[in-house]
Amino acid sequence: MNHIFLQILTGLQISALYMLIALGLTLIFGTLGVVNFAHGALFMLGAYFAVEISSQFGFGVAIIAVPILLFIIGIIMERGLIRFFYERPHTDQILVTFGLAIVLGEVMKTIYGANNLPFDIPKWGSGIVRLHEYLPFLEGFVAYPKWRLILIVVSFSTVISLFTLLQFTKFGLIVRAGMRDSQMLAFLGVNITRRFTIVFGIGSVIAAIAGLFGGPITQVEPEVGMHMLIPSFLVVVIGGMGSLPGAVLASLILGMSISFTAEYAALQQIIIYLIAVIILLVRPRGLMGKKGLME
Amino acid sequence: MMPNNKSISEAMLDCYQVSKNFGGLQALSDVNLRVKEGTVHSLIGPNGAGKSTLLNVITGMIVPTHGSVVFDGKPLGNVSPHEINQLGMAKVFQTPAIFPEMSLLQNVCIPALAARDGAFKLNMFDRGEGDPIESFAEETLAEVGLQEVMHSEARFLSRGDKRRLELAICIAHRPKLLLLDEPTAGMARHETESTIELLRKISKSGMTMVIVEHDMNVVFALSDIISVLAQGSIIAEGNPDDVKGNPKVIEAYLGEEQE
Amino acid sequence: MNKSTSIFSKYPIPIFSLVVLSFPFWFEYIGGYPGLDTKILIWALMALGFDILLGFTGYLSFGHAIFFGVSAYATGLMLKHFSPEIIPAMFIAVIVGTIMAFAVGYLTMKRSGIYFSILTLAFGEMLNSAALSTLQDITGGDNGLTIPDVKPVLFGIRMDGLSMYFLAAAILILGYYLARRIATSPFGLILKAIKSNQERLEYTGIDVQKYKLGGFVISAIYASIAGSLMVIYEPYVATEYLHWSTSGELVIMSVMGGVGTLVGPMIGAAFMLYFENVLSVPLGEEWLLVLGIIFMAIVIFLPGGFMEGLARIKKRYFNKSNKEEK
Amino acid sequence: MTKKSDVSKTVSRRSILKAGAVGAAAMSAPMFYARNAWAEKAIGNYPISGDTMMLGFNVPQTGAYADEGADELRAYKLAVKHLNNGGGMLETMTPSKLTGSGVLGKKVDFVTGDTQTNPDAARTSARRMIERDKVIMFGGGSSSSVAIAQQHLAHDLGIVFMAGLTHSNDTTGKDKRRYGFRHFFNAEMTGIALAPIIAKEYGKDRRAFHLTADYSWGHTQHDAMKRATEAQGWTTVNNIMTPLKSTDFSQYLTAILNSDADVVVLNHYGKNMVNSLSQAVEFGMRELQKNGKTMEVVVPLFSRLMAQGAGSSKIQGVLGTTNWNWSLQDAGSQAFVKSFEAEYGFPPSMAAHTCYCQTLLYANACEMAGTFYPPEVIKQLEGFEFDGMGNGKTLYRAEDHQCFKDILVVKGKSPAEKTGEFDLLELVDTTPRETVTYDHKIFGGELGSYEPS
Repeated sequence: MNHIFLQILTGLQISALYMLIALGLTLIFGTLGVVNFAHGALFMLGAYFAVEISSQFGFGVAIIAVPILLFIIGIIMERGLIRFFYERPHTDQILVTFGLAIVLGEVMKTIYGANNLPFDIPKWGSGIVRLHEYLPFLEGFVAYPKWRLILIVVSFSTVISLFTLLQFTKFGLIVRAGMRDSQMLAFLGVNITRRFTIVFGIGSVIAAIAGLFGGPITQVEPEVGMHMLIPSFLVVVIGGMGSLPGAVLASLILGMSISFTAEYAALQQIIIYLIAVIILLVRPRGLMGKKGLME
Repeated sequence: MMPNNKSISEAMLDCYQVSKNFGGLQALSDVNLRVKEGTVHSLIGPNGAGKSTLLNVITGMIVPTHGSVVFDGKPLGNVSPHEINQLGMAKVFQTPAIFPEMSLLQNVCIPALAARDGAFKLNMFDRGEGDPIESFAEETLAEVGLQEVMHSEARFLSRGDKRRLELAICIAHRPKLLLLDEPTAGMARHETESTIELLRKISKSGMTMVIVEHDMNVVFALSDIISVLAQGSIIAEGNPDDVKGNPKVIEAYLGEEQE
Repeated sequence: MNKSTSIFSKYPIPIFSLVVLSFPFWFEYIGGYPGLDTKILIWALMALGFDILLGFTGYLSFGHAIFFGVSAYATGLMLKHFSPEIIPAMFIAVIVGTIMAFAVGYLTMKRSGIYFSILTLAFGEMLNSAALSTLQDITGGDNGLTIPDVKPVLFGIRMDGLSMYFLAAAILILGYYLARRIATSPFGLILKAIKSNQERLEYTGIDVQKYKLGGFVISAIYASIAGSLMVIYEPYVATEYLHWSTSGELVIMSVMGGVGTLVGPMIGAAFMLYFENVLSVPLGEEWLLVLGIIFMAIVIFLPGGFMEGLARIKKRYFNKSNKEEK
Repeated sequence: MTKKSDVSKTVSRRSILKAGAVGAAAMSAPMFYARNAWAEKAIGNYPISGDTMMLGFNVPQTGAYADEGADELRAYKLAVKHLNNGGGMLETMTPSKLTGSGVLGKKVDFVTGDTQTNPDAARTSARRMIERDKVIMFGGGSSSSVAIAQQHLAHDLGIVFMAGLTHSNDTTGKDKRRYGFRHFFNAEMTGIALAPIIAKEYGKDRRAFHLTADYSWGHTQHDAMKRATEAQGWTTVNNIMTPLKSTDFSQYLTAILNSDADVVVLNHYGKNMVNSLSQAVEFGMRELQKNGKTMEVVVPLFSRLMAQGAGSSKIQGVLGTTNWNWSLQDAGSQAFVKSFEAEYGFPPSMAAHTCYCQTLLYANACEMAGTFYPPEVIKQLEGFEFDGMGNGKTLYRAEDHQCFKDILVVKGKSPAEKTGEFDLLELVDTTPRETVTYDHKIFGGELGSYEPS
């Protein structure tokens, strides 16, 4: 019982971080039709800012400041670079954002060095939670790091907030309509461009949240963005490009499979790729992908 | 139950009790369509009558819920597009489907190659230039009147010329049956007229055609037989004059207008 | 391609051969060195083959390293355990690479766009993991497959230095000649049509799936030969040969040079290796940053890569002179 | 370079150039070379033409180990400075024939390259140094796969390779080469040195769970630790191979929590180690009670840069081994640290130390041989015993080119104990050289010939 419970918890926690990064990636893709390989770099920037700000002013300030900073950076990125690529092939989008990811990583390396920056978890989040005290079905002593539990909560709250925003607000209505047919909306006189810029900003904010809460776990170093990008991108593709529920589902599948294969090294190393291959061969557009996108 | 052999030999295309259900929506119900060899057969009907669905069933894009399609004596079913094409059926799409980045000549060479070499041939070291297929393609382009611009890229053509090019792509196979999905949609008047001329010329060469069209001028100018579809069923069929006076047809169209 | 009447388009093969064969004799004057020239040719060969896939059919593979790497391992194992004679090693390597290409191509070519890219990436990463971990008794794991004291020979002639260079050059020139033949063949025409409008092609009576697989396998054979040459040039196999970054580098080279032009990706390969190994030295730690910026600039301003740049220069200067002539 | 030699280089390239250079050298310096019969044969970039001796420093400048690479480069530059002008360990090293005014009358110069921590890239970069820049020796690197790839190339081309940071047994074990030398210690020595001390600290009745980075170094480290701790009476509960690129180790740590192990051995290095250690601490593995004992974490290979990355709150009290630390008080270490600090303003890392020593050792071997002729230089290094470079009396074993010296067992300092940014490790014990010396035959491998074929 303990065993399975802990594996599930770990699976949840692994998927929580993938989910956060994949969510931004798929949101931006679904609305703007842009494959943003620099999304991992946004996560990395978020983590660096989080370290820097929380060491100066405390984690509380960082929670407010980092998303705002990343929102601004996201908007600059969209206005300054990405928007010129809406009409270009996806290959070009992938390549230019990949180039940007390299550049951002190298800039951070030049400033902070290639070594990790220690990211100490704030006092209120450190330590372990004695789960057996709360959950009677667990036998004996079962503990889990508090921070990881916080990450799970933060991640799922972000997912719920995003869904709420898209499902129940006028902004969300327009964005969703834009996801389906942006030309029509532009025809109807809706300023979809400005809203799309904001969507890019929101995607960046989610990356900031991932950086804030994931940074202490993945460590803060220039290559962390690239490391996180590939599994997150797999999540997006397995879930179906542009599908938010698909991304959530796919990250849960990947997280659980990573957790449950931990003791089988040969399988563990390829599990996420194996799942990707199987799912894509059975379902051509991932779990919830739409026809015609990215084909 | 299959149609008897006699009717197969007469018909180029035989749709037998074709039904298609899209998640509860009955797009086609028990459609019987028989296209005789050498005729121009038009499909008309109000919007949503199921014309495009029927066309897609014929080309194998959509698998019917019930019924069968027999083309040139061979039943179609679970056949991929290129196989249908190799059997001798070509389709002109509603929006011009061409190879935009390639020259007109190359556009037409491809179907000509498919007709000559089959669906696949590992001819990767054959000389492309000077291949007799090029002069054949040139002739085909001449038939549609695009010979002069054959070296320019297809994407620079006007919409009407793109259609002509697509027509050239389709007839380069010398197909037994040519399907046309609204061949004059979005065309200016003079373009429409020249297209009618062109199609008439092609049909005279003995090619069987199925045309889905809105423009009644085109339909009446070209058709030997017209079938009228409404709400997934064929409600009338006959030569142009028969159809013109058929009260059911008038009702079907008026019914649409009242909505 | 373009209708310009430059000398190159008149005599492509002789001029290409001339450049390739004279390369080692002037390369040193621009900071190059023996060994790098051979490596450039090997990568150029792979980039050339990659262009048959990406440039013609438009399929972006992130798993092309599979064929390079698998063939490199096959060659390495043959040289180590069978014979330093390269003919059997290359033969087996290309066979293994081709079989691999049929298997991977058959599964991945059913999907298109990003789904294809991800599938190829996934296969590549699985093989890389296998080489690093499960199969490390055969592959040598991350230490690489070391082949001590084996000197590859061709009919008894030792393959190193200039002899190796000319072996690679001969294969590259032949490869370029064949690639041009493919480009102008009916087969090449249909591959290009796949990129242009796959749906139309299907409704034109072409078995697109087979042509795609054909293009994929041809492209993979180029990569296999390149992988095999790499190990003959340096009897050592790094697991990086199978890593997705090798595929990624290939994509970057192709885009920098100009996708679909055959010559472009080869120029891209030369530029990448030259930059990475020669220009990077004075730049020190920042070389990757500079390369990233150059790469971005090319994607933004020159979507057709160096070849587009050349075409623009040509247009600016030669059109002027054409006018004067008229 | 003269115009004539440029032309010959262009036309004939390597082989003929070598022959030409031999002829030119023989004419210009007949006295010197005539003394040595072996000098007639050209190997690699020997004989050196001109009056500079070129060294190649191939270090990671990009990628995960770029900081270590940068520190290695600093040390190399310092070593070149000292070889040309005196200072540093030149004053403490014994025996030494180094003069502090170049080597064998030639000025020492260097070129640099980027290994990218990628064996293939490292070899291409090394080739540039060898073929174009004509280095007589090259060195550096921060991982074993890169070192092994380079020493095979070195052996093929006849250039001596003085490895930088590489800890895998393979480097001087199954993949040893005649032209490759390692000053750094290895996984086997770590096991022998560390096991008795952790057994003393934590008790002989311990159950260990290993997490091992799934690459050659990890495997040798795991193997060595397992053997050494089991010899002390420990039980090995399980071992999980973790992918090299892992950043999150929670799934493995969960497996440890689920087991009955009470010690975690992290056979990780670099960012793997920073991540796994931080996360193990986060999972409470230093406070949990298992089998009636407090759980402990052991990190076999410790480095100050890694400790810095993890932060002292994570490393406090954690035991491990290290090749060298700047806080050592012997004269050699002090001389090195002082000159390094004077130059750069902060103390050197162990990677810097090993690279510095390697350069001096090579230069000294040339002086002792009286020639740059590689086989003679190699013979001088083989079996060379020296002192005054930190770690006490050290032997370059002839059979496998591995240095044997005292091994430092260290413990992470707590935030309260440390006196500065770089003061992270506390010396717990020193395991004498005799104890860590093992039989070279256990790993197999062949050094190969003195003259490359």
